[in-house]
Amino acid sequence: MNSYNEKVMDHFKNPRNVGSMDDADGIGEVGNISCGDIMRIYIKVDGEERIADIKFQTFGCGAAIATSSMVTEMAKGKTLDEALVMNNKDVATSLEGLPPVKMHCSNLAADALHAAIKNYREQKLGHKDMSDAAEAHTH
Amino acid sequence: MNSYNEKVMDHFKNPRNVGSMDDADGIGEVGNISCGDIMRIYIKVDGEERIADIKFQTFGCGAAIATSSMVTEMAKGKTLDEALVMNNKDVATSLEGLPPVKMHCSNLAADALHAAIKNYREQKLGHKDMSDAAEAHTH
Amino acid sequence: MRRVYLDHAATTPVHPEVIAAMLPHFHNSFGNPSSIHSFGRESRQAVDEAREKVAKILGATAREIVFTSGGTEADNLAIQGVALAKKGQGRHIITSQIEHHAVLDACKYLETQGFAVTYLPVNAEGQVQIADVLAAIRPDTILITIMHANNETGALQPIREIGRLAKEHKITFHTDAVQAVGSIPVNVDDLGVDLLSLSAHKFYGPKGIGVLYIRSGTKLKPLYHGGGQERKLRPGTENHVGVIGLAKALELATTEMESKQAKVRALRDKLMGGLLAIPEVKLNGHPEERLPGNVNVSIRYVEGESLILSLDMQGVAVSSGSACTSGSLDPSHVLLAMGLSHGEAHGSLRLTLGQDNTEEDVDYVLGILPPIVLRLRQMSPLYHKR
Amino acid sequence: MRRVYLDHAATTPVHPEVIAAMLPHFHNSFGNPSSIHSFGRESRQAVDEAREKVAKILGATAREIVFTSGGTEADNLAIQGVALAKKGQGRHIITSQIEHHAVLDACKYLETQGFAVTYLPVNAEGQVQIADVLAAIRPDTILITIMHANNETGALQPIREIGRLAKEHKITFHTDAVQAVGSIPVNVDDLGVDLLSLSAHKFYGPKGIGVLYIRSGTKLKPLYHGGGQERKLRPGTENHVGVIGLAKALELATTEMESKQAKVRALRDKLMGGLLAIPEVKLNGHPEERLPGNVNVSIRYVEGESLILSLDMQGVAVSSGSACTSGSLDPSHVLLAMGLSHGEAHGSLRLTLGQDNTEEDVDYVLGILPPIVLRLRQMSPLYHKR
Ligand SMILES: Cc1ncc(COP(=O)(O)O)c(C=O)c1O
Ligand SMILES: Cc1ncc(COP(=O)(O)O)c(C=O)c1O
Repeated sequence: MNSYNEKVMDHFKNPRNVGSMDDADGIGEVGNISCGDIMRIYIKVDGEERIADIKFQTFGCGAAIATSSMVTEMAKGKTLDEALVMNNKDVATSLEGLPPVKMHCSNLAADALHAAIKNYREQKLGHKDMSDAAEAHTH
Repeated sequence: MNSYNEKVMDHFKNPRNVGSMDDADGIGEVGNISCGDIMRIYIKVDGEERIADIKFQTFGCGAAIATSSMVTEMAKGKTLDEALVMNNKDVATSLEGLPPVKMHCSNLAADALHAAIKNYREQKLGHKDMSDAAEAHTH
Repeated sequence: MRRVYLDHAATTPVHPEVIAAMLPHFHNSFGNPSSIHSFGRESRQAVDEAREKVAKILGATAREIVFTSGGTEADNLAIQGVALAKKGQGRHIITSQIEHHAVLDACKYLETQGFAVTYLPVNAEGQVQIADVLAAIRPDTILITIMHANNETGALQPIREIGRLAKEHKITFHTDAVQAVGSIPVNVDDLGVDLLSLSAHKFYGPKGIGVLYIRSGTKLKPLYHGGGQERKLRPGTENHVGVIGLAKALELATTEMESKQAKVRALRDKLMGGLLAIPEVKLNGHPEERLPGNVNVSIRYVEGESLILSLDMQGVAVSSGSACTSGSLDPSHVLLAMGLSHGEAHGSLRLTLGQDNTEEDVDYVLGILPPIVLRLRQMSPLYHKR
Repeated sequence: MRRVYLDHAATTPVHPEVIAAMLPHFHNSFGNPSSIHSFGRESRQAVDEAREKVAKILGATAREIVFTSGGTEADNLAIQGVALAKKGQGRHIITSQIEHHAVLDACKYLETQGFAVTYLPVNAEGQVQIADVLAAIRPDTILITIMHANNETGALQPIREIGRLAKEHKITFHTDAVQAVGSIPVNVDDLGVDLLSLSAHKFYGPKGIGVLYIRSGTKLKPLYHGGGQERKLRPGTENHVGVIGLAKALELATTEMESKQAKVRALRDKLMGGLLAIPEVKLNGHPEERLPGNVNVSIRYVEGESLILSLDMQGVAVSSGSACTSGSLDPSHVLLAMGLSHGEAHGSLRLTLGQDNTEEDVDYVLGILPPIVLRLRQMSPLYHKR
């Protein structure tokens, strides 16, 4: 592993928006235990389809925690469509880069956000209930 | 190469009986230039077939010079038959040992002595004249 | 900030007396040991003395000691060297699933060269079973290579028993003793090994120097070729400073070893006890048959790299078998071979104590770790799901 | 007694500034560069900086620098590594008769593995002829390996021209620059080499550390396997102290190289002149196209080891191409390849100057050598026969 830059370490030390939400409008989870990274993101969506509040829980390495934290900061206040445009690479860029080996395996936070948005939309359409959605793993 | 012991170095620094003899009774030469060692031994034999005087000339490494010096000391005063019993190993032993790699390639001084004795005896028998004998290389 | 180094299995600081022993040879007695002038002879003598010293400590003769550039090279020279020398007699090798990558990857390479390799499993405590070794032996087995002590769990392997078996079956036996040497007594005859690897930087010596012990009569071919040094088995201008440092370090480590290691073990037991008192923490490896300085635990619901980073922020250096610390996707092959789940393996923490650690070090770690674990657990979705 | 070291081609003392650069890393910044905690990161950073420094000096990029345990390993990794990687494309290698044993013996080993090797002759000055290289190229030639400067005669080889030829024919080109680096400017693009070996102890760095430069895109397989360090080409815990020392030594050697080497050359020319003034002494190697510090002469009627010992008794350290200094029966393969007779080769003397030598050193040697030569000649049967 190469070492993390200061910005990454700042997000690792003081992660923004850690926690869960009892009344989330959408929950997304990606990763799996065999890879060593699991990220769960909770969103609260307002009437204009903006992300009014966002929280995360992550099991994983420094990069996993920092990207989770970063993505919550980036997403807050964005419309869902804006949030869907953001990808994992954008998150890494906002963190001023990640060590090369981390670019693939622990840089999944945008995916978790997208999963949360998908979960929200599916619920709105009434396709699924929340407890199922939370189990929907990608990766 | 391992290093030489003190006794060898003493004979290298202060070789005994260096030189040639204009009136030698026997001359022996062994070694050849491609191996890097050439030893020539001159002997003067008295009426009792004893080695009354002995000199050597050597082109070669420290071991070649030290063994040449040693063999002249050991031979001086011995009868020819006594001298013929001495071998290269005895010379090395009298020097309290030689580095292993030197045991074979530069430990030929007893051979040179034997060649000188042979040359002396051949002359006495009138088989050969001296100038030929000096060219008789072994090894 | 207090700095506490608990990663002695990764490497150790060079002992001040070792530095002092090496220093004069950098600039004053610097000759090439192969040179015949006095500068060279001084270096040759220093190398010879070091070789004698190492041989004596291991119960070997000087001719059986070959200096290498470290443990990785010693392992490869042993394994590839025997394979090259004996491929006419057979092409089967026995090793274990928990070897260091230097051994595993050398074996994997040989598989691409037409050799067959049996990777023995281990039990839940991380130990090779002698019955498995016996069962794996084939008529064409030319080499058994099993490590003396595991680098992650410290688990000691039944080397003596394997040595006896190998001898019975006339199979060359190598042990990677890189972690053992300097921590526990190692004698080549007692162990019955033909080949043994060690590396100075694991016992307060310099990096870049190691030894392959080669029992006289063992067939082995060199991996590279050149000036004929080290009986042609490992050519190249001798790193005489490294050799001197290795010998000094080995001498220091094995002098009063028992009392030194008893101190380390006592600290380790205190640390282990404290860690196991944290809820949902379990010990990895055998509780007793392990290196005196080694603790390895799995801390549920948290991931190893995050633990390392959090401890590092407070000055404590440890390591983990988490995949995230190695750049691969799979966590430690050693922990998986012991039957740990991926989660347990990702959440493993290795703390390895050394001779300079103190009771205060242990107290400090036991003080800061629980809140770190709690914080990371609270961040973890797994903890909330449980 | 005055001690004069004139064997810098064999090895050099470690420069005090190099020792100073290394010292803190033995005990304070001692971490394993692969560890992710702060102790490890400090070492990693030091290794990275050293790698950048070395790359810059050679005109390479950091990724192209692989640290090895010295010149012998670098040569073997280059030669065997290319052979392993390219054996599907061809099995012919071109080298010269005057290479160091690390190259020659690696090539001889490959001959036992089904490779064909052409050993190019040299002219009377000890230089490979470019026409011979061209003539030796075959459709199945996969590697040319020709040294930059010879270790016995200092003779410089036409590396640039060979580089151009190799490129034209798309053949991988390695040069053993162990003697050149630190004495003359070495730039990998300027030379047109794909692979280049160097060794720190030849330029006031520590023993046991070297570099193989590997141009990006060059196909090469590792010789041993393990933890993945050095991009898997040379695994094993990094000898970070050695790496730091190598980089510092290279930096020092190449700073104001021209003026430093002009001083060495001036001393060398004085020494050479004085030696050639002794009757029946002849120069070996090219009079100008040689390393600045190298003198190699043959002194008729005397044998090299005796000369070395006699000089050593008076404090002067030199070397010889005599067989008696190597334990083999044949004198230097380099001198024989240049057409010297056995007698001339046995009577050769190599004096290699370094940056610390002074005019007084040269005067001292020129003062004591003639009587030594006379004494040995008077002892020599050849002198009397002449
Ligand atoms: C068990 C074991 N074998 C081999 C090695 C490799 O040794 P080195 O780092 O000296 O190459 C190590 C340490 O890295 C080890 O712990
Ligand atoms: C030309 C040349 N190549 C290779 C080497 C081998 O280098 P090392 O001694 O670092 O293994 C040397 C010196 O011994 C040398 O002079």
